Amino acid sequence: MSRRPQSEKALSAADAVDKISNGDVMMVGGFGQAGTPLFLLETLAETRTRDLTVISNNLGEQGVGLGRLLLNRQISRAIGSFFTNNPDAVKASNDGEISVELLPQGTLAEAIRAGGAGIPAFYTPTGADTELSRDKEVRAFEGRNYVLERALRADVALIKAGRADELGNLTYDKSARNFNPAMAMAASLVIVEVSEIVPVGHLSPEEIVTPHIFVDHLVESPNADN
Amino acid sequence: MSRRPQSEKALSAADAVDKISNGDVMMVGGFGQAGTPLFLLETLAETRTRDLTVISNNLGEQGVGLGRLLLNRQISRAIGSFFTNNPDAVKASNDGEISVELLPQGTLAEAIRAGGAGIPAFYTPTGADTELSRDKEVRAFEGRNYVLERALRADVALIKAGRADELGNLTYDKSARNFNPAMAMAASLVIVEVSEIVPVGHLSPEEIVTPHIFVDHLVESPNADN
Amino acid sequence: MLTIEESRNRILRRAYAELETGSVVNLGVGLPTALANLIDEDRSIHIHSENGILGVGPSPRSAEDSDPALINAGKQPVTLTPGGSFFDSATSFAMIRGGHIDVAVIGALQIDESGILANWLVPGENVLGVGGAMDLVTGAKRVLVVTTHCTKSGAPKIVKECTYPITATRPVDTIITERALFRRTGDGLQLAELGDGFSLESIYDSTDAEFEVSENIPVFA
Amino acid sequence: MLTIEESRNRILRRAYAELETGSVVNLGVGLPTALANLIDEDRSIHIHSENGILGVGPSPRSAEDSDPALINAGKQPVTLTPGGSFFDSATSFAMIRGGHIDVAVIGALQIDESGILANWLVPGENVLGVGGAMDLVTGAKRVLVVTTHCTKSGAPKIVKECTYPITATRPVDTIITERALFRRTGDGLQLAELGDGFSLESIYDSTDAEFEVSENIPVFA
Repeated sequence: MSRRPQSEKALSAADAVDKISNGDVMMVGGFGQAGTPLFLLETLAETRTRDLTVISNNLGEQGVGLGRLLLNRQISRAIGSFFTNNPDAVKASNDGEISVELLPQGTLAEAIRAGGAGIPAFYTPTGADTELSRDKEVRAFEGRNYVLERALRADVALIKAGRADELGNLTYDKSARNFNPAMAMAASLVIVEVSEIVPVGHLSPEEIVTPHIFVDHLVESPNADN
Repeated sequence: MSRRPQSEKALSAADAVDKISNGDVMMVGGFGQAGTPLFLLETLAETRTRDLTVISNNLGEQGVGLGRLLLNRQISRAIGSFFTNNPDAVKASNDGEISVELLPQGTLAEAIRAGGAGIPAFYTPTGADTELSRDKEVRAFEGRNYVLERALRADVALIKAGRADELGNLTYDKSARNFNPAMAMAASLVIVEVSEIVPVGHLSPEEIVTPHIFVDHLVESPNADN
Repeated sequence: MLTIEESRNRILRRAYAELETGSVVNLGVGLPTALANLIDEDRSIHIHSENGILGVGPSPRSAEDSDPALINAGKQPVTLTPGGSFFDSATSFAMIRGGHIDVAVIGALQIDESGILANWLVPGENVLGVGGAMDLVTGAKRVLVVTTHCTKSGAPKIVKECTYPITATRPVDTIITERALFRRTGDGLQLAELGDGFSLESIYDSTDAEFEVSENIPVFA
Repeated sequence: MLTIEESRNRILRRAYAELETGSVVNLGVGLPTALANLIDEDRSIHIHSENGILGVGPSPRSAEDSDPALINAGKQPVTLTPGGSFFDSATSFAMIRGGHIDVAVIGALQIDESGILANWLVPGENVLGVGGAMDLVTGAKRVLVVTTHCTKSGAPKIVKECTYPITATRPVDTIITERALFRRTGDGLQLAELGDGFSLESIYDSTDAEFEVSENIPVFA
């Protein structure tokens, strides 16, 4: 007889997003819709939570995911790498409704990793002597210029994993991994949308990508294959 | 019928260590003996290769692994975190036969990762305002002091993995993973001692820890369970 | 005149021939991603996608075969080749920035005569993103630009000096258009091949940059 | 007088009682690693080992059960608890430095009266290593020192000022010896508990550091 897995970290989506406060800095995992916690974002869009600073590679698509929060005017600031694919984001930026900070995608990923790894700042060759980093400190090492980039951290991260065990250990599904593991380490509160919660021991110690110590809450997605 | 896996990267231990030159900077994976490429090191100890700068957490144990290279006087410089457990290393350092640079273990690991990740330097709180970093640059961010640490790279890395597929994708065995994945990314030439080479497709895309692009040569260990 | 489709196919075929067997290649969003469908398995070219895939295979045969968790950097469904693997974004860009990608194939808005690329922002247009372009041009061992020779309005893309914001201070190595192939030699560009049907004169007319011309000029079709 | 074994066991028992259920604990090399054998499964305390393990279990029952690929930071064979996992050294120290470890239990050579620890180098002795101590003391949310009250020659380890090189500028939070438990309060140390059989007077005699004394002083055995 198999029992239904029960996790102390399991929460309804509504209870989970209730932990997000006005003005929070919020990381959101995903690249396009792969690995994006759409169920959590749709639930957050039903709340009155506002003035969020979002750190995410994209700002969703029109009316979907972060795109819906944007239309709801729940977002006041966004840090990411590629928002062009959401015309609403471009318009909101042009109209001054949101302030935007663009980072090269690799710098975004590394800054999030640094935030979780206790590294306050690092040097990267990417963007050196380009317009994108014109206000940033530049330093030469062995004759090559590098940009000083600061780590990113957040009050809360909404991420999407594949399977979780009851302790909160996570695996990911193919390219839906993307920004999720690094964000799980870089936020004070980590809420994870998962396809399935399995008993402890069902995930091999070698296949766990995000150990449970990074995970605060698990929310099962209603879409089995999402 | 199963065929015997054949990899274009497979090499004998002797041919593999023949690629190491006098004066090379050489990373060596492992923590204690777990994840240490002992077969490669024993083979290297049979050569006349000398004047090596070794980057490794430990300097082997007395007469074993790097400890044997040390007794052979093949090592002139060592960068690592904990050499105390090899009395020969302490003696060689006291006698001026090797020069030693000690780093906190986390700084060693992060510096190797940075070397592979194109990050020339990073700041860490570890060691700030202690004797170990007294000659290093210190900088305050938000009122806390951090040490500027430079990335580490090597001419060659000797690492130990669990299974490899024919392309050179690698998995690791339990805590034998340690420094090996980061070193695989931080050296110009990467030689891997493996327990077994399996056909392509036998490793799941999710369980591969080191993708094949980091691996130059595979050497099968004669000890099946080593 | 070539149709847009014919131009694209010619550029992709020529770019494909530039890739060495066994090499690790990142395909930029847009025209470059279509290269994945040309790869002959026997050549074992390994396609890297910056969202965390090594071993991108061709597009799935049908919509039912496509997996929303398996997309390329252009967010299109792809497949995985045998021996492929997945990793997170931080690791993926460690590969790129750390010099582990042999070739980045990437699009262009402008390339100047020293090989400097601008490909992320047209001032005044509604662009709010840079993506992975800066990391790729900075970090790949070799940068191969694939682009139409001129803009839609007929203006040269290969110019004396970029007027758009540059992507990196590191110059590109090879430029392939439907009309010509340029290689960077020293500080400048050298016209090395001509697209079938285009004269050297027509390249001078449609190119603002100064360039040298190699002694032999093969033609590609 | 307690034997060395009795002292060690007392220190470990008291340290174990300091750990909160559900917490993530790193055990330093030496005395602290023995704590792993005390953990009651029901308390679900998660032991982290900096060489890349979360979920370190007790020592294997026999030599045959031990796996050379499964060792702790002291290079002793260990087991893995259900739900445990493995990761590389860079990730392991990202956990430590990034503040994801609740408690570091660590040994000491000296602790000064502001809680600053020295535990890696005795000048003049043949020590050639620092290991993970600096990262742990710098990064863990709480640092708990376990140590005999005095050196083998009877000299106090809790001193006015460290004469050995310090491990970090971040002071420790709790010190447990066989004779006393100190907590850091503000800038100084407070004696909070006494080991059974030791008087307050005896602590003054064997401690060079100034310290406050709490109003109630429970005794631990």
